[in-house]
Amino acid sequence: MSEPDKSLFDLLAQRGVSRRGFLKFCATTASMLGLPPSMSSAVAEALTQAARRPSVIWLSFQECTGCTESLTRAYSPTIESLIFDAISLDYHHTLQAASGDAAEEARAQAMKANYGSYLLLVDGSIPLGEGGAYSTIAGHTNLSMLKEVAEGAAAVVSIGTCAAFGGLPMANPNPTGAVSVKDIVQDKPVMNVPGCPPIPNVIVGVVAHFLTFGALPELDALGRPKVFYGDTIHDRCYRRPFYDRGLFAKTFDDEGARNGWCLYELGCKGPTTYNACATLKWNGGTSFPIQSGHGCLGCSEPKFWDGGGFYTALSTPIQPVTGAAVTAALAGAAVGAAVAFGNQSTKGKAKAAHTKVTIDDLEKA
Amino acid sequence: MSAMDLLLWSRGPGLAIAVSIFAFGVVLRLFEIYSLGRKADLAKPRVNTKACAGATVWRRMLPDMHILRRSPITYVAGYLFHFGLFVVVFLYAPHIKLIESTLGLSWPALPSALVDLVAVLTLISLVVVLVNRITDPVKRLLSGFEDYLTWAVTLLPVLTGYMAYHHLMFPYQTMLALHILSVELLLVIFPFTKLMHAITLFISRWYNGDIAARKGVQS
Amino acid sequence: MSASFERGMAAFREVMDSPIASFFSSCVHCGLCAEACLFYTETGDPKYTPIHKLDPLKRVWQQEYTLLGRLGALVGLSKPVTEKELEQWSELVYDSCTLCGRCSMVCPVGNDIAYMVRKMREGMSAAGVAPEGMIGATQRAVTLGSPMGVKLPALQAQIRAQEAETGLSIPMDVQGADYMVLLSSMEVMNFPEYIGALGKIFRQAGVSWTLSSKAFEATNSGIQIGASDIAAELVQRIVDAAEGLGVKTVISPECGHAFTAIRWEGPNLIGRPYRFEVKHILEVLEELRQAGRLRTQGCDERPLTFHDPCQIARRGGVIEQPRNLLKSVASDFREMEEHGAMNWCCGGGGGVSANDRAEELRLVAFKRKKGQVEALGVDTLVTACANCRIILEEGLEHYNMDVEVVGLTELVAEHLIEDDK
Amino acid sequence: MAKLNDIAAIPIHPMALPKAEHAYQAPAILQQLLAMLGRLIEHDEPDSIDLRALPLTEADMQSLRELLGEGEVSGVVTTYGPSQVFETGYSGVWWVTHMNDDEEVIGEFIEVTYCPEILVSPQDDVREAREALRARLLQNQLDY
Repeated sequence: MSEPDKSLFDLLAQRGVSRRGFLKFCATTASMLGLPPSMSSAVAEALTQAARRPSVIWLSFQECTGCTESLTRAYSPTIESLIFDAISLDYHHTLQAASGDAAEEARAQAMKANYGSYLLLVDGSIPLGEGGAYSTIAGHTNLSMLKEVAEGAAAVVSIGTCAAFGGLPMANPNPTGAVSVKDIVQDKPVMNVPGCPPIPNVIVGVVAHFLTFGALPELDALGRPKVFYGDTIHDRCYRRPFYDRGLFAKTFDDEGARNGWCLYELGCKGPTTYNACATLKWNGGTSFPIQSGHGCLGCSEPKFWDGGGFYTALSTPIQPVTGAAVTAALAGAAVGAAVAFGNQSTKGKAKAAHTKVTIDDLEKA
Repeated sequence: MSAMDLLLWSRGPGLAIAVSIFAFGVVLRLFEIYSLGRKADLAKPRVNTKACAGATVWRRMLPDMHILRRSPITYVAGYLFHFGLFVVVFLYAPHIKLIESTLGLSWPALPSALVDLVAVLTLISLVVVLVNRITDPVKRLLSGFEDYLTWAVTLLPVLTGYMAYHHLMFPYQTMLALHILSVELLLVIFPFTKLMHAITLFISRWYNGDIAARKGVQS
Repeated sequence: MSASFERGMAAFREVMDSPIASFFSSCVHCGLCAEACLFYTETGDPKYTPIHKLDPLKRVWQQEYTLLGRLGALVGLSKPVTEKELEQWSELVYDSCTLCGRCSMVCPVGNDIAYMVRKMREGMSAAGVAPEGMIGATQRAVTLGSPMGVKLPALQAQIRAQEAETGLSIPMDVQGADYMVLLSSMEVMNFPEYIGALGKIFRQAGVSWTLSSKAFEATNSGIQIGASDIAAELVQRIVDAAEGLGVKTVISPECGHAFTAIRWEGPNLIGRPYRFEVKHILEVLEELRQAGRLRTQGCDERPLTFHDPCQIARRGGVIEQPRNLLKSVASDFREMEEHGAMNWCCGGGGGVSANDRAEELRLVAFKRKKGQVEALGVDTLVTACANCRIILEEGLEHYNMDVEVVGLTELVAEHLIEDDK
Repeated sequence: MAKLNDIAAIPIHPMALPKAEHAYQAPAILQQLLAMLGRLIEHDEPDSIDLRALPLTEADMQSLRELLGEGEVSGVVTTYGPSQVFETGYSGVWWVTHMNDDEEVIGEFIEVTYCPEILVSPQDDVREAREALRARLLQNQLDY
């Protein structure tokens, strides 16, 4: 089990990592954390000083396991995976070998042993409808489990858009009454790592940051780590120059699409989506949606599922306005007719009151 | 309410409400204007006035050269910001996309950097227009709350659009939402303020051209 | 009944029409109309901005004919028009506006401001805030037949003098004549040679014409003061006379607003089209010249220019005719920089000349015309409006300028080829 | 659904290879390297650029590699996956690519320095080496 007296550096050394290897580890970790290369020595220092091997509990609620799938696709099995060697993943019902009562027992033990210091990772949203009956684990509703585990956590990390913002389950009409982790946990630091799923390196990165610096990284207004969610996809997109030049693909198979022009008109949500896809990329840095010719869906933003069609441009209305406008115009005509009637009557009265003006009427009495 | 909520509201219900008030107001105002009626002119006209009245609608786009010399700031800044608004509103790719999605009409866009430059010119000329309004004795006498309100409501969409494009002050989502909301504000007050001139000037010029043309004068 | 604030407000309500509503809706307060108005350009006082002169009318429109204005009035947000304001606005609507219509030509949104001032005067006169001088002129026009108090015997005396001078007989009340000639009192009293000139020209052209003893006065104070009922009464006199004599055409004299009154407003005032045509004397002369029936010889070699009377040129469409006529009898005709439809007013139109209290302001406004004349370096100013002629002469005298003012018809008559008598 | 059989007939247009004119960032990076070399010479301050933090196109990377070229030194450091290090055609400008055991790139830097740190033998390692060598000799003495 855990060896809390050993620093991460010691652990690495134990596994035969050389000093050059450690240097490499620090440089790539700094890069992954979005820190400038000059910060790699700070990372090195923090890691040699740090002596912790925190317990991590991972709860999965209304989710599709995509986030866990993503995590397991983090570069395997080398450097970053060492970070997970450095933590104690005490409960993750998808990944752990134990099941049933044994699994729940492991969770209870980990909570007891590390009360107040463990890290809670959550994926999936929490259903509140029908008393939470839509999703239960070992007879507990997601709500009660989250409340119970969050109480003893040092910090909570919402992994994926469902946990962070409600995601797909919360999308209109939200049949299960789903809410996000932050809606439930309000007395603990909660960090959101949204995305559907989040970039694996980002999941690893934020945990690495917690390990390295002993604290959550700086967060934006939506509780997301700024290092990964500080820029929009659009800002960092290699197709941005085409946007600036006004060159847009009009369909997915036209000349513009083949030339790699901007996908704005095909519904790319890059301008309003904060994430690191354009730089970190996916599948070991191979590509990301825009590079493969598809616009950004905006999956790391709240309500991305309800934000209008994926293939309609960002500047277009998300609900039709023509019908409302026509109705309003008809109402305008009706009220206008009433006003016209009033005007006619005002004018008519003035006309009726008109008595012929003679030269004696030019002066006041 | 998060920035995304605000953005979604502005792109959804907000826009529908604003466009509805705009449509309601414009139709109402046209009823108000036309319902007052106009007596048929019994004096024998010199010429058929229709073509002349139409010509006046276009001719008034151009300044009278003597007046231009007397009041260059009004004309230069006025033309600049109207022209700028036209370019920014109708030749920027995302805006064309909006028009296409609602009306089905589309045309080529200008490069964003060029539109950006025009936006700056528009903002500068709007500031000049305001300073001119405050310092020029005639304009100051004519101006009331409505004039400053409409100035601000005209400036805001350009300013917020520029700020959103350059990621100034607020995150892009917030700024974009504010940009759309500012346009919605413009739509809402449009029919009930002098902004309505964008529509009624065609009616006014027609009447003016018609009245003059009956007498044989191209106005 | 007498004039009252209530009658004035009722008149404002009554004159409101679609063009006015559209004009007020379109105004963006750009102030460019000020630059077109000689009362502003010569004084620099912003209160003379044309659209500002309409402020009370605009508020009546807003408060009574728009939904928003009505709602505003309900909750007490709007400032109602007061009697005191109308008294204040009297100077702006009467003294500092000649209805010249220059502002209507430059307004970028196309507002016909002069049209609105004319309408606003209906309410102003009904409210009893019209200037004393104009009220007096109107009363004389109705009771005596002429704003200057010129009666038939005075005309007859002038006719006899002209007959003696020209050796021609001036026809009066000739049944079935082609043309019935109207005059303005100013011509009768100040420029009777106009009558003689007409006699000579028509004799050469072989035109059958007549004057009417029942209606010789063409000027219409009702138009200027803004009392359509009175204006209609004055027009009706002419219509009755012309239709009584069975003439084909009525000729408006060299007087601007008389032409507007009889040609453009007349049918609308009496509520039906005429059974005769109305032409300005310059239109008739140009027609005769083009038909070869008006033959002239020799040229006036003095450098001269032409002052377009606003109501004849800009508001009347008679622009080319005076130029063609002038070129046929003058060799050194110079155009002012802004002329024709964009001429500058003399400052005395629209009843301002009958408005004693406006005299000082009118002479300040005259500086515009003074500058135009000086820029050309001419010593003769030709015009075609008796009112303009008097105002020009007064102005030139006031500024000690040695420039002669000549009526175009007389100038043409001077150069007629003398046929065998 | 009958159309499903025609799936082979759907034309596939491979995306054109990135063109040199799509290398938008390369010139800016070269400018940055020039400034960094200046600081190295005048203030002895090494610096580096994290290439993965920049939104570079394939064309950018390609043209950067072509523009910088390859110099006299190249080598591989093998520790937790290989790291390739080579000096570019411009002395003091090094290209460092870190890979994991699966040879996926996990970090890519251009370092402006006299010698990249990963090539330099760590002092502690040298000290340990001396001890190891000394122990080895001692062992040998015992053996003999």
